[in-house]
Amino acid sequence: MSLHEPLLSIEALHVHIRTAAGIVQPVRGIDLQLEAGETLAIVGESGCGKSMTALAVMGLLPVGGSVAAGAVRLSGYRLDNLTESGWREVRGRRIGMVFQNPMSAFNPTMRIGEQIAESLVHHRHLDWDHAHRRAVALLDRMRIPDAATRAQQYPFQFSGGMLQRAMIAMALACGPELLIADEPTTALDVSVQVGLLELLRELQTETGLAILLITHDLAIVAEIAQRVAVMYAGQIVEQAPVDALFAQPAHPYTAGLLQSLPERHEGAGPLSAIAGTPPDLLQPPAGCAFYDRCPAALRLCATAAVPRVEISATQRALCWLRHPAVVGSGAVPPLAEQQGSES
Amino acid sequence: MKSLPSIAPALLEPAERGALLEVSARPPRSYWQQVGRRLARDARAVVAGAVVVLLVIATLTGPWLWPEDPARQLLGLSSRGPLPAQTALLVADGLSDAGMWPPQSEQLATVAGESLSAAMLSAPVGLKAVAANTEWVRLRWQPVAGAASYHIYRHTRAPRSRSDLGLPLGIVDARQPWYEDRLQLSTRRYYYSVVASDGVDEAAEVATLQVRPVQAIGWLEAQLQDFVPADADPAQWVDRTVELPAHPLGTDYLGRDLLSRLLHGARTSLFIGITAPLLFVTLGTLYGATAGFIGGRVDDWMMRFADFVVALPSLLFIILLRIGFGIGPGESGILPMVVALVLLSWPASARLVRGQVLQLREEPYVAAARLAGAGNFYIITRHMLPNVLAVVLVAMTFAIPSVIFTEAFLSFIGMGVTPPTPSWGSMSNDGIRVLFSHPSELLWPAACISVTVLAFNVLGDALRDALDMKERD
Amino acid sequence: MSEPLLEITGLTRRYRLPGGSSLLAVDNVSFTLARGEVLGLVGESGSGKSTLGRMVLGLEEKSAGEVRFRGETLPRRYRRADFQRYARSMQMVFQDPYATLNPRLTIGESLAEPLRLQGWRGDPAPRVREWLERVGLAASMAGRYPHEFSGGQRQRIGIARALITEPEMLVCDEPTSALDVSVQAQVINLLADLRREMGLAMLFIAHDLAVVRYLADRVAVMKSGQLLEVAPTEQLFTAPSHPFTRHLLAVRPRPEPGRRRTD
Amino acid sequence: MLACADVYLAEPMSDLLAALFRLSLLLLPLAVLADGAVDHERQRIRLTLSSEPPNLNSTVTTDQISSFVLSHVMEGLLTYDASNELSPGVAERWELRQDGATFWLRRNARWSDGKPVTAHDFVFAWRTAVDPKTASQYASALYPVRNAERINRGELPVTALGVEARGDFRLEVTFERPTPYFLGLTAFFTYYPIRQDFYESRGERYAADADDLLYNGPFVLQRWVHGAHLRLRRNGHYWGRDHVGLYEIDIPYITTDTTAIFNLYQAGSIALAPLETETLRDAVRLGFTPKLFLTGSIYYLQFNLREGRITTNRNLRKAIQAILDPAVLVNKVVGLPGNLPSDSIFPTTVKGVELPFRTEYPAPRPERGLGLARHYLELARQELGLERIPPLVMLVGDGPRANKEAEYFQQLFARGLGLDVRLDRQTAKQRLDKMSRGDFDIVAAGWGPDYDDPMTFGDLFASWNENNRGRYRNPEYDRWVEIAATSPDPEQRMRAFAEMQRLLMEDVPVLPLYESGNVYLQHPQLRGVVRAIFGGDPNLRYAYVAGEDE
Amino acid sequence: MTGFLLRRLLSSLITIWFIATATFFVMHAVPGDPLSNEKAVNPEIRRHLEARYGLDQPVLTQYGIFLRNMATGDFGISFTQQNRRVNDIIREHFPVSALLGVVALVIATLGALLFGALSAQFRDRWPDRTIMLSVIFAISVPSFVLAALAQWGILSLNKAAGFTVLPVAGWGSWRHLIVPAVVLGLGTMAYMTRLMRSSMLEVAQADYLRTARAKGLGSLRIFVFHHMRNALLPVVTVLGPAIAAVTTGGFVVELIFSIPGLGRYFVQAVQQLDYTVIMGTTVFYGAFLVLMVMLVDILYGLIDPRIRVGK
Repeated sequence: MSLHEPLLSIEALHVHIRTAAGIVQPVRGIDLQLEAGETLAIVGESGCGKSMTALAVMGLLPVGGSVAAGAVRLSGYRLDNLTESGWREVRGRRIGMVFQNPMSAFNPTMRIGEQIAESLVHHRHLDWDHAHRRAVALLDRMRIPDAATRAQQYPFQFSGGMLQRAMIAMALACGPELLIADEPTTALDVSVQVGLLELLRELQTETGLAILLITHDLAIVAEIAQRVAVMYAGQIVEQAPVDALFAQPAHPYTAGLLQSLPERHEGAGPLSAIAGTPPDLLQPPAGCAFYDRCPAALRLCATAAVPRVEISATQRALCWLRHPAVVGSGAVPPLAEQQGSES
Repeated sequence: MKSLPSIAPALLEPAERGALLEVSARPPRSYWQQVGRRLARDARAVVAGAVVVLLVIATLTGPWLWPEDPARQLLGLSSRGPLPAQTALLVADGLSDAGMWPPQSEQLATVAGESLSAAMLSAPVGLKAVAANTEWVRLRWQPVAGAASYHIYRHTRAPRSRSDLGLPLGIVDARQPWYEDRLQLSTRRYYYSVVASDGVDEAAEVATLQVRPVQAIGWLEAQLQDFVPADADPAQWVDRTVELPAHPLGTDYLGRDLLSRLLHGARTSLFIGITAPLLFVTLGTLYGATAGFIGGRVDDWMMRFADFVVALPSLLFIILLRIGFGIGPGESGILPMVVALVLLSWPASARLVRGQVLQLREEPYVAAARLAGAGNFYIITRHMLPNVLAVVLVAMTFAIPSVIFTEAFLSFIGMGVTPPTPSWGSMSNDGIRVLFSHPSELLWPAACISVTVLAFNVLGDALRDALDMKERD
Repeated sequence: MSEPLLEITGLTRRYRLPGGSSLLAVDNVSFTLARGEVLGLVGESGSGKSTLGRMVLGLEEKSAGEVRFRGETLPRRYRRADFQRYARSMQMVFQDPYATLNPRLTIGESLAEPLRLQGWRGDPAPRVREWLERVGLAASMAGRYPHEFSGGQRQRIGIARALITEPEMLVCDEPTSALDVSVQAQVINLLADLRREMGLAMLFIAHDLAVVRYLADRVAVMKSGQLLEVAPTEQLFTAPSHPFTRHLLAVRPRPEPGRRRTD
Repeated sequence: MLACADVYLAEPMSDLLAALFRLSLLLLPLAVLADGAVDHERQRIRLTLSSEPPNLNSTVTTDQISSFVLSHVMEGLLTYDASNELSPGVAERWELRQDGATFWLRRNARWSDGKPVTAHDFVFAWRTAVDPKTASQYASALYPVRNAERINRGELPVTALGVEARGDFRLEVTFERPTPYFLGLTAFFTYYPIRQDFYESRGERYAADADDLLYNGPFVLQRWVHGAHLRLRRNGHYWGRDHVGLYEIDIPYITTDTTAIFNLYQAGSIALAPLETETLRDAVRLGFTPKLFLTGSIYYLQFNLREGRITTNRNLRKAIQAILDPAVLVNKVVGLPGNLPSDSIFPTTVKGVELPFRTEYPAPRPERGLGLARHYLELARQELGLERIPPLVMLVGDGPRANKEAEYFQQLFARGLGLDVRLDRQTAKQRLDKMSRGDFDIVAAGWGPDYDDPMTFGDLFASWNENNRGRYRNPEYDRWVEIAATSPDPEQRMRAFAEMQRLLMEDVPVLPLYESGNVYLQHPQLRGVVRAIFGGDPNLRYAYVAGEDE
Repeated sequence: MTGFLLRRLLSSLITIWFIATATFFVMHAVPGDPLSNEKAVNPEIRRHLEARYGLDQPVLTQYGIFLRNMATGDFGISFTQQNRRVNDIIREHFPVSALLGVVALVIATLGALLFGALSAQFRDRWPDRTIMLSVIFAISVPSFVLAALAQWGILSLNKAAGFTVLPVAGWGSWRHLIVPAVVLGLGTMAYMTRLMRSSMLEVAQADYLRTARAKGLGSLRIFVFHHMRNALLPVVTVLGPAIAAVTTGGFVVELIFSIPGLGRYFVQAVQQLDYTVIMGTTVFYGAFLVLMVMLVDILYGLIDPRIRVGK
């Protein structure tokens, strides 16, 4: 083990949520590392556990939710067993977070400027006046025109794109090392999305900020991420640098996702969809969670615990089909042939 | 790196599967079945529901289960606690007593003499009870020389001092050294005191007698209550005993059975409590649905009118309307109260339903039904009513306790149902005045009101939760 | 080309706002739709594309302009008879799969509803079963309630309901925008298949350009209630004429990491 | 001791600001709570009233509360002494004749502003009272004075009233007809003096507030906070001020709730507390010794004898008479000692020639019994030719006691006679309205005496009396009333009343029930309270607070 | 904002007119004669009495006069207290009711905020269960029972203490006020506590609360500025009805504690068929409530910037 500590490291994280129906396991043993200045995207469809992962990192799991096993470390510093006051030192100050729906993520009865300033007052112990000026400067930095006036306004007076910029300003107010962005662009119009992504990228190059991006949109991933982790049913089924993932997906689910994108469709034939629905995380399947929907599944996949396979130094997949023992047996064709002709 | 595990070739076969979508064997449940199931799983709902069902059953069958007439007055048993069935001595009363009382003057020893001042008067000698039953206690004593009158007192415990003789029953003339007490007697122990007086002040000396009357029933009352035939001859019947019925919760101030009155009062209270909400929620629903469905200017005007009605100070107006309608002779006052309640209470449900309808109008499935050619009637009955019904049901469950309260409140301030119609509110009104001496007269009806209100409130809560059709279950 | 199935001229929708001002949600829009053609209608949120779709179907009053369907001018404001008259020919698939179905009705009842309302004689059950299977669901699920289905499945049911009376034209209002990618593909494929099988004309409203590009024959671009441009799909994507269209095409993120902008 | 109550509610609130100002005062714990039913040092007592005095204008007021207050702050020509006998008031001496009376006023009688009370003040007050423009509902109290009734009907000018001031201190009264009980009337509030200049200066507001009234009685109204608080203080200008025991009568509580009143007494906050059946029990249990007092009012059931009413049948009325035992009603239903079952419309408190009227002429007792009642009912049914007696409407008030009695009657008549009695329970005004319109079969009513003569009850059933709500019309009865009204001979008058008593028992236009009594608690240190049938009750003119050990 | 205020004011005036009209006509439909008395009076006197109260006019004329007088704030003379104007009665007694009501409302609101917040904070734990249980009992006991029990409680307390801790009844100092106000406010408090609790729980689910926590703010700041402040909004909307409940629901409390409030006067007036007092009180209460609802609306606007600033 090297002495180098990644900025964020998630080890064998399990999250449980107690509900009336039983214990739901939205996150089932994931491992992730994020270096300073890096952008890592977690992609997956709704309900795959990506948001829960983000919330677990922030210590903001909903009522009934808990980290059942594993560890979350920030620069080697263990987070998952922090007390509430310990968390307060981390949240906002060392990790900032941007949420999906900017309209509901702002307190409707408080001025934008105050909402940004309050975290400066709290963490940096600035007086309100000073904090306010900083808030205006931050808004200005986020390219919000007429920032001083805007700071005096309420969330409902902002457009969605503006709000999301203000949210970023709020998240970055105290200069955190890590920004967690949970579906930051989903609620926005296409033309606004890109501007926002550009802004993030810019901030990252300026400050060396690390970004953990949670999204379901592969286009966004392609725009901004350096590395990608694909989540399915609470597990990371594939992890790879963005180019490698788009070029050579190692997991059938990743492949299926990519193929179902109309953008990547060529010719006149139907889109290739993934049939079926994800499993119920109240009772996660014993074997591969994707077994039911996997077009190439083997009998083995149904029951045997799925191994993590290192495809390359930077790419890993959670799949029997890539396991040397299976590949060696000749039961499945090599990767490239499954991928079709995409290059 | 570990060595590769070997895998059985059979496991490397492609998986074979059936249909992707499995069909569960579970038979479909209708929406209301599901609501019922959720309610049944909710402990509070079950308890509250049971209470409501019990109440309704008690209301409907009570008069058969406990057939005692709520109007029947046994004046000899007024304001008593729980009583078992008992026997009562049949005694003569003012209408039938022949020559037994008052004592004839020749039977009395007369004491002549100068009238004396109070300080010099002695205590009456020979104070005795000629007879003691709950119809009358008859006292006699030897005349006190020089007295102008006698003061008679009655206490419910042994007097502690000269100034603690209890209730002054009356003053009798010196020529009348006897007294008959008929004032609301019960079978408890009484302490009678007789003091001589010079006409202004009382003597210092007192004669006190402890008496415990036996339960009795007067001749007229026995005749009225059919304990004896109407044409019976007192001479043959007097001094026999008759059976008095049991009163499990005791009696009220006119000796009426509290349990029976509670059961009949439940009818009144629940009738108003259920009818009025039923009517005004229905009216409000129709009104609100119409306004919401038509929309536009009509909606504006209709809702403005509803706002007017909401703005009326409702309690004051219910009282106003209640006297405005007046209550004719012999009427219970239930109808005017229901009408007043309906006239003033409908806007709340109208607003609620209108909101729902406006929201439902925008639902895609309603648009889809329209596109399929559905008319207003179809959309209302098929898509709106069932959805509106849920909120209406909840609104109604919550309206019931509030109406029961209003009824009780109005009856309490004397603007409610008119006696002798029993209602929990009017019973509370009667009971509150004897709170300290006879608390059960207030506590029973008040407890009935509270339990009913509680049950409907809890039920409303549970119903609201159960009807909240989310992705659970 | 023969007479278009749908012909829209100068269609306008004006909303009165409190305070006397008014908002032009749809501003003087004209276009045509041929039989069997799919017209993609794209634009950002609030551009008036949904309002337009609803006006075509009569769900929304027309403030001005004309909609001609099979040469017949549709009434400005629909009455029940109008719906019954045109419902068989025009149907709609809605955006939100969660609100599309009445939660109190089984999907069998929801599917039978249009049949019943249009005087379908006989037992609707076989046809309901047929259509359930046709959209890829088990016929035995007719007795279930909407909340027992996933979003994609509900959208299929919504499609089945729209098509069960075999209309000539379908208005799809962002039918996939609430769905996950893998499910979106299923629904798009289904629509494409059905279109082919039934010769459906479609007004396909979406903000997702890729989906429109896949499905549509022609694309119309809307902005602030105005129709900026209508062009055959490939032409629009390769050689957009309106600056806004160009901008839209340029800025949209694409799932191609290699193409990442570097500015 | 400074009472917090003094600080608060000093004047009627004028606006929101004042209210807020008071709020701030209220929320400050300024002073210890003023407490104590009696105060020997300051000769102060605290009382409660059931409502605030509705009207302190003596010419128009009608009610007992106002009468109580007025009797303490005003004084008529005559007044009552400590043994309830008529005694000199403003008039020092007087002369009563067949055709009138002369009153010589004392020269030291003063208004509370120090000016003397003169004969003109009486003339003005009486003229005002009979003036139809005043619309006094008690103007009839002055009818014995010549021309009063005709003036009141608008037929003569007020100056025609048979009262005249001969100088400042002599008042001449001319009668309409001989009025032997006239002296008693002069103690009645309608006869109280009013000073013209003051009355006119106040206009509509006369008697609306404490300083809108001029006083000539033993007390003045020092503070009047409407609905909340009255305070009476000894009148420094009163001629007999040296013999007024109390310095202050403080009435800080106004409530009808008998339980609350009893609680106040228990808490030692008030010196007098009326008791009801319910509170009586607690009072005895707690060791208080209640006192009894006969109010001189009579309660009865009155039958409607207007044409077409089924109650015109005498046998039906006799049936009801035969089944209704007033003793049972009083003992079992009313349940308050001190109420006397009565077979006569004349209460025991009414004076006869020498002894009480009822002692001189005991009330004949009707025969009673269930069998007899049913016999009468049978006769009635035959006379009326009815298979069943149709439902009878019984008009009753809406108070708790009225309810209780009504429910008793209803059950009694139903069980005993099979009569269907429909209770018509009405609030005060509606009940009165129905009574005067004759919209009832039976009405439960009561009557209190206006003056100290049996006539106040006797003429109630005269055919011409508007207050004869049942419209009983019997020439024989009318004749006896006429005799009693005009005869100068007390013996003859009393015999006439005895005849009336007999006729009422035989004809049963009215069924006397009981003479009402008061049961009340009185603080042991409070002495000299006179309970009075006339002239305002209780009379505190002679009351004082004894020391704790006296 | 001024446009909003003007519109609001106008609609309030129309509402008051409606209340006045409804009151007038209902009142005139009431059977009975307000002028009847224990002693019968002669026709001449009756004529003068009728003239004094304007009862000799046709109903519509009376209505016109009534409206005109009302516009100048004059409700006429009381029937039972002939030398008092209804205005005086209202002016003297309403402040008492209002004070009682205000204190009750303040107690209710503060209590509701405290208990509602506590209950939500300790959701499903014993403080929550205790509070919710008390709430449900508080809304299930009729006010008159509560008032009677409270009075009995004071009596026992005083007996136990040996001196007057609190007065049994009456009016005059803050000590007279405290128990009646609590009794009066209890039902409202219970209702608002429930509302506050559910509102707090709803806000607890809100995204912006998560945002606030994600900023690492202190829990007090989150609670006060993000949680409480937003949870208050729905509670403020029920203040209008709560004021109505408290000010007009005071009859029983005023009766039992012998408080000279307007509510008690109203009941008396109804029993005495005092036309002018009934109409005056009803219209006054109605107008007062309309005004209160308007104030609450404005207050809501002040708290909620979406309304204050205007969309």
